[in-house]
Amino acid sequence: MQSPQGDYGWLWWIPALPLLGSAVCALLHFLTLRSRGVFAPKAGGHGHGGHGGHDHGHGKHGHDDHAHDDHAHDDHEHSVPAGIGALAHPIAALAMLGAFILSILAVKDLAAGGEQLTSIESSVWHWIDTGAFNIDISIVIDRLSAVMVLVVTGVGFLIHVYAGGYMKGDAGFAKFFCYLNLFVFSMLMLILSSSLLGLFVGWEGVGLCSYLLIGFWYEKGWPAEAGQKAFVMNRIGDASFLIGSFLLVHLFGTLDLSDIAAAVQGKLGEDGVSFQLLLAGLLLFGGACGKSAQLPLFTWLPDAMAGPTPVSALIHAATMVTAGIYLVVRLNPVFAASPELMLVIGIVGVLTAFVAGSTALVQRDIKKVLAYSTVSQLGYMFLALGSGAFASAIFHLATHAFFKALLFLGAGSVIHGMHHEQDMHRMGNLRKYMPQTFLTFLVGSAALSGLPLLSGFFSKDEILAHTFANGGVYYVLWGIGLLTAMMTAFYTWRMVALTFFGPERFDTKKFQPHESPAVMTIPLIILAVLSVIGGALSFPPVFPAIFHPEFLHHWLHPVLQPGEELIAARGAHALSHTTEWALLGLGSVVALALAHAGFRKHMAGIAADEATAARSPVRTAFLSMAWGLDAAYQKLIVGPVRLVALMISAVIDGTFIDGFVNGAGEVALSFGSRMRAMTSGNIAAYGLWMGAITALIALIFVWQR
Amino acid sequence: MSVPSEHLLVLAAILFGIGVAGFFLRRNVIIVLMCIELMLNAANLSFLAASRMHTLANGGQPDTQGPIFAIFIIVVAAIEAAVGLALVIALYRNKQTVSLDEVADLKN
Amino acid sequence: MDSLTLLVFLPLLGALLVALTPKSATGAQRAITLLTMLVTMVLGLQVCLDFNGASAAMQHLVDVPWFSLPGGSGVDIPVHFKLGLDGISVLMVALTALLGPIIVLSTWGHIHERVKEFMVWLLVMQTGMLGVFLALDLVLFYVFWEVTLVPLYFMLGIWGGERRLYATIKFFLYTLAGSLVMMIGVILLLYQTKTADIEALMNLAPTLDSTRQTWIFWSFALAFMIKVPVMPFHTWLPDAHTQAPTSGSVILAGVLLKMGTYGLLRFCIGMFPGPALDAAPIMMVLGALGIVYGAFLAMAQHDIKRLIACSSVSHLGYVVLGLFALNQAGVRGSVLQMVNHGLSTGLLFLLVGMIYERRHTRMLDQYGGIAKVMPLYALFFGIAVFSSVGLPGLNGFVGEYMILLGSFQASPWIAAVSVTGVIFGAVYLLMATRKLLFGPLTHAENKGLNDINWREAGLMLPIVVLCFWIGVAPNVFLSRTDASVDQLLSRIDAQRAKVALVEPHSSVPSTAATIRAGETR
Amino acid sequence: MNKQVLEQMLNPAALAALSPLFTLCGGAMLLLLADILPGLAKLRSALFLATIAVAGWFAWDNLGAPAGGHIFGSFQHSTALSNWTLVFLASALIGWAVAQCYYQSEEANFLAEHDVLILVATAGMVLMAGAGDLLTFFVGLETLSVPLYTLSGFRRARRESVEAGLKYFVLGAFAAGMFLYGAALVYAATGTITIEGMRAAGAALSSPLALAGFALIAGSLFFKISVFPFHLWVPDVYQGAPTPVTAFMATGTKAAAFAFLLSMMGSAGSKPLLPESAALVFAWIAVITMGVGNLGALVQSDLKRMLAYSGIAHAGTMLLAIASGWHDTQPGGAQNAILYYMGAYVFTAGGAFGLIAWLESEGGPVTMDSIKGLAQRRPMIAAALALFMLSLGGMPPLGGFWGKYLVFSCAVRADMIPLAVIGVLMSVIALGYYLRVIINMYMQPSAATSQHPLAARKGSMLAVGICSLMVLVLGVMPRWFLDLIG
Repeated sequence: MQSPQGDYGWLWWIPALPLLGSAVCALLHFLTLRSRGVFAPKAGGHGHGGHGGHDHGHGKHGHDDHAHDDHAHDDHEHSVPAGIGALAHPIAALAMLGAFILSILAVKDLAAGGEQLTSIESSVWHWIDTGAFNIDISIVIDRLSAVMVLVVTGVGFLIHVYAGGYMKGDAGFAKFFCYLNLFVFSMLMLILSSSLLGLFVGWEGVGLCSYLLIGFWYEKGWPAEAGQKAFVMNRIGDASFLIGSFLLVHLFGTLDLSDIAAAVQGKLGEDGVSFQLLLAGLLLFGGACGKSAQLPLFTWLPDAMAGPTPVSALIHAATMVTAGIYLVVRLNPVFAASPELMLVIGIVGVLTAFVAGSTALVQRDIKKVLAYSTVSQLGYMFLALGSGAFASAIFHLATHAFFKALLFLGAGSVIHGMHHEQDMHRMGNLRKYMPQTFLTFLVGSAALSGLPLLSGFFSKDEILAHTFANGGVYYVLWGIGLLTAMMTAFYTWRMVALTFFGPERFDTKKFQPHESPAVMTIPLIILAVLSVIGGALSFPPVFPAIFHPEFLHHWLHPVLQPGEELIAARGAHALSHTTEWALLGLGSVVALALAHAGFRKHMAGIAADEATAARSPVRTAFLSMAWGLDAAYQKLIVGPVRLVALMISAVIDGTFIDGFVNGAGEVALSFGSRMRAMTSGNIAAYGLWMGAITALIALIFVWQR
Repeated sequence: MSVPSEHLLVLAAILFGIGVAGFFLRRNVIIVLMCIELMLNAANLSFLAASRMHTLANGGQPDTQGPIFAIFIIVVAAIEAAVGLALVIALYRNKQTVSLDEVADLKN
Repeated sequence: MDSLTLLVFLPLLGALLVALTPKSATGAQRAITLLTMLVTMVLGLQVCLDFNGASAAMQHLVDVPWFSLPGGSGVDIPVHFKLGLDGISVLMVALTALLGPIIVLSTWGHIHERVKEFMVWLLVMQTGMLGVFLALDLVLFYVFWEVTLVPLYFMLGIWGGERRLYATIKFFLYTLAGSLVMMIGVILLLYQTKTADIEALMNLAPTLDSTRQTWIFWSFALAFMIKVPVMPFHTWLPDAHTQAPTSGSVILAGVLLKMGTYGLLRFCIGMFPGPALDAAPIMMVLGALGIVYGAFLAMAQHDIKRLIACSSVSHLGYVVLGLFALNQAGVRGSVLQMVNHGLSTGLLFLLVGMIYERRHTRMLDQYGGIAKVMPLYALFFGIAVFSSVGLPGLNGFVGEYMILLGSFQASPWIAAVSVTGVIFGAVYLLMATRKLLFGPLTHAENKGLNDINWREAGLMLPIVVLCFWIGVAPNVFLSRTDASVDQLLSRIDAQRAKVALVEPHSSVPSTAATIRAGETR
Repeated sequence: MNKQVLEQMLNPAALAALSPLFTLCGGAMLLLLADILPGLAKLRSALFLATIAVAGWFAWDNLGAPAGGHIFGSFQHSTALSNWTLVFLASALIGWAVAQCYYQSEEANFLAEHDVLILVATAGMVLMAGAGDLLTFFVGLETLSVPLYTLSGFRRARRESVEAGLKYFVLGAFAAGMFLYGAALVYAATGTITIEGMRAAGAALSSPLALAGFALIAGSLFFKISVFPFHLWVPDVYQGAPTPVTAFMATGTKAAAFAFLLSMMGSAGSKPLLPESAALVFAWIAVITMGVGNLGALVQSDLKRMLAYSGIAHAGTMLLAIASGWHDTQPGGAQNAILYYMGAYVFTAGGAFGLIAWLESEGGPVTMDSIKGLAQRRPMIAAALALFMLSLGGMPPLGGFWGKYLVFSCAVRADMIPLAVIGVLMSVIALGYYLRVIINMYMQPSAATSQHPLAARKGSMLAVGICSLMVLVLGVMPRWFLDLIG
């Protein structure tokens, strides 16, 4: 299925550029380490060396081992000159820029092609020949991946720029960009591959990078554990993803995404297929739950905040975590085929949104607030998917990418300025010290909390409206969604208030928070602008035509058609304009009200929090530990698994199987020593044996004749 | 007056039995050797008896295998006795005993 | 002299040369060994490159009459010295040839006394292993099969760890018990068919009466299952691995265990399609069991070497699973996975050995934060780990995916169980990685550790390259095996058809069917 | 002396068939003569070697000669016989070579007798293997046994040597008695003592008298090949007897007894003499013997004793081939299998005992402890011993393996697969102790208990060298020997 319109082989460069960048950065990192004499033979030689070797080993790092304040990464306090490693930043950023420009070109071509040009595709790479069928990979840009690729490369580029400032002086400066670029490469593979398995390559790749980046400051221990947790929990999803893919192979005999999407409609007729499709969809959704941090697998995302903030912004807010949504939209007919599945997705989504939102209410760590907020927003997107509003999901995905990236970067700038202080209770009144950060952060919060006319407002309300439109059970979902919207507004502005208003709750004599350098603030500003105008991607249908209402929806139509047809076949539901307006109004009122409430309550300082904690400690605790899910997993899953492992290795393996094996030997030995008695050395006894047996033989002979 | 060969065979069997029993029961090497001699002679007797039996069976034409075998046995018995007694002497030199029960240092 | 004969006996020649050197001349011994291994490698890879994957026929045939055994009623069973290469053995031979020099280089670090003996055994081992994979005469195969026991026995027993004697005896007797039962099977098979030629047997064995086939099948299967090892015959492996010197472990994981899976494919499946079909469910269950069981076993380990050993049990479970899925995806995947496991686990053992040479402990809790002092080491270790975790883009994934796909086509439920191995694999390997590389550098001894030197990096590099190569372009390797595998499977399909004729209701998923499904796209 | 007898004696075929036998006897007499004639004593070794060589050459020459009876059928010539003769000669040669410089002090004065006895015993073996009737066999048996009794007690100053001799003698004599009475009964029942005669006897064969006789004969043969429970004397005697004698005894005697057992079983084609029911009895005895031998060896610390037990196990293995003779579809399968097995065993066990004899010069018996670290002290010796152990364990590509393979294929052909499986599993146990020897030599720190340095011994070195070589050749080039066997 080569694309008819000329050869787009150069599309490979979009992912390839970041890959190259990452390779170069790796080399730079190696050179940096060399220059720091990490590879020089150490005094101790074969491991018996003490501190001497150690200090020589890696220069200023000597202090790591006793700098264990969880919120301080000392590389900043005594930053080492990155040396040649400093080149990593421009290189990585340039690679991203290149990818971004290429994607723009590609999308331009695609747009120029109009409706009939569904996709442009690069040359095919025959990856695996399974005998039964070939697994080919090619880079495809259709209208869906166009949106994704722009978001990924665009936002990614900004974050790369920003990271240059944030990671300045970190010992692993070059390594960081190596990973970051590698991540972008994987992400691009994920969204650009033509085959489900190619997608899976990216899927796992981003998992790896997330693992590496979360554990970037592994010396502290807990980031490494967080990374491990993230990877393992994702793997749970991946396992189900794999089975799902097998089912698809079984059904369609191919893994080519577009082929599958096209084939669904036809297949539905055959008996048993619909159930298998449901199963496949469910399993794939399981994978999505892992990657996109949905119930019951979301607990890794908050821990993932152990990674550097740009990582949280790029991976754990803007791009990777949206992979699940992308997957569902990409295979929309598979999911749309069964209403039950859609409902499941919706329920999971909204519940996640609610749980995470409620948890965000009481967090003290600014990044944790954003993390739970992210989970909650992802929940929204799944709610959208569940209610069949694939376009809205993508819409929210895009806007969320803007403002959540913005918020994370802002928070990062705050943390940077506060010398790695993340506890909001030790902040306050920062607007005085870092105005640009403050302003941009304000914009981001407004968008997140869905204040009217900002991007978040439109995307969120579109989702709620579609949910409402489905009617039936979906009214309940809508209700919970609204509730979540309220909470969102509340915690967002609580965060703003605690961080930027009220008295300074830190020792101003010890240090003065400082505004971040331009390299960090400029991306903030750009993202702020995007989060304001992002709504333009898809104004509500009730808007006058000059605004191109539901632009995104029309843009995505070719991709979404199969799924939407299936849904429409079950009876379409449209909202009357009045309802539309009513919902919009309700949305804005609620958002404003709770934003105000949250802000007023906390602008005085932490008194309110303390009061709440005092009033209902249990609830606070319950919420702050995310409804105790993590603890429950520890108790109900991790513990038992460990126990079983011990049992198996000690009892079954050690006692039974090996017992049998060794037992055989011992039995042989004991028999041997018993038989010593037989050779008593006594001649008569020997003779007796001989005579007796001879007689016996004689008897048998005579008997048997 | 003629003893049926079968009776001779039975007698030989009894002799053999006595010899074997003696071999198991007696402890003195010399006597044990004598018991073995007894076994050999039982064999001799049955050879001769059998030869006689067969001779009669095929009408008086002599069957010499039995007697020849017997003669060989007698010769060999003599050799064995010589070697055996030599060994007994060697034993007595070493251990001042001729009891087989003492000859059990090598065991297990 | 034809290439295969040379290939097989070159190492032996080297062994003789080494044996002639004076005991003290360790330098010379190492040099000779390395040289021999290098030449062997070049030769072996050459042969494998010349191999034409498009044909299922045996290639580079060597066939010399050796002697003949009494075959009953006066018939003689001619035994030949017959070597040949086909799609099933080609990758194994390449792997063996490649690992040779790497192993020799690795001994620089940990074999310091009685070097001469070790080098001799190393070379003898190489001959034995190559022989096993190349032999095309059942008796010859059996001889090589048994020969491989002895060198490893010595390597374990002389240069092994503290409990080496227990480990080495266990390894030897355990495997020997299996192979002796196989010997009876061999005798019976030869007696029934009056030939020892494997190619001939491929056609004759299926004509025997089915119960006898079943018995012979199991007598072979037992030996191979012990070698693989398939749970519950695996307990010798962790002990052997833990006690063996690094190079021993690499040989064991890299090649020796593959002899088991190779045997299962070449003999159990290749010669006895009927019994293989009957046994497939059992074997698949055992494979799946092994995957999960091995993973749990690994989770409970504190000794990193033991942990990796247990992981081998798990990974080889995949191979067995795929083989007895008896369809293209599964078997091809398994053939590839044999190589993958050899590479990634071999690499892991090399890495563990290197750290052990520096710290003289295998206990995970003695480490932590190593990545900071040994960044390159950490890099290699990471690659090894993720290659055996089965990360796409690295070799492990391709094999695993194909195997799981195949087993899913054969039995969705077993596949569903096996997939959990993907999770558990990540659990124990990442746990080990974290404890070893990450976290604070708490132990003073670890702060002085030197990063890997050029030799170490150099000997690991080829493996790493291959890991990526197979991960990105597996077809280069798969294509060489296709023809032979398909031929094997066509026999299985024929058998399926026969079964289907006997009992029309039996709906065995045929690989042919899946092929058609594939073509419809 | 009538004419017919003369031509029976002197016809060329008979002379050719008997030539090895005559050579051995003649050689023995010359040796005795040389010993008493002053100045000729130093020719001893040369004479011995010459005798063996000539006998060997005759035997080799006879390989092709047509099978058949001579001297009224009392001596049966066959290719197998020539092979057996070669085996006996090899065993004698090894025993003799090992004995060189073995004996110290006063024993050394009687070395001439020692060599004579070996030659005579060898002659006895040939006679046993070639015996066409019970009488000839009996004469051969005694010609073998009497020298062996003497040799076992050769070191008459040493208590254990004498005890060994006496034990062997008393029980041997008892076995001989059993044989003779058995022969008598068979004769009484069938009226003949020749094997062809008995085959012809037909119904008489299954008369209780004959059956009882056969049982007694079988018993006495079991005593010589030492299978359960006729093996009990073996460990004691092997341990007590001078090691070179053990080397000779352990290999040659067994071979001779097996040879006759086989000819009673009947060569290619003809049906066995013993009743059908013997098949199962023998098979079970064989399996039990393997078990007893291997398990017994497992717990021994004295190497000689361990090898004695292992020898018992090997006898059991070979008996399995005999037991399968009734249903073996391969004519002469058992014959060939056992010949090959024995051939390999002579060199393996002979070599092993030879090494032990050599090691004894370090002082004291050779035990599992005394050989610790031998690989460091004496690499070559350790290597050779390891080789023999692996061959005894039946590891390819060594002689022992093919022997094992052939024997078990007899069992398989005779449809005794379960027994075969039990058998091979028994040989797993066997590896248990063979490996222990290797472990102690290679994988244990040196015990350094040796009082004296190891004496340099050309004879032993030669013997061990030849044995190692043969073990390898038998393993790698089985064809050469299989072709010999025919």
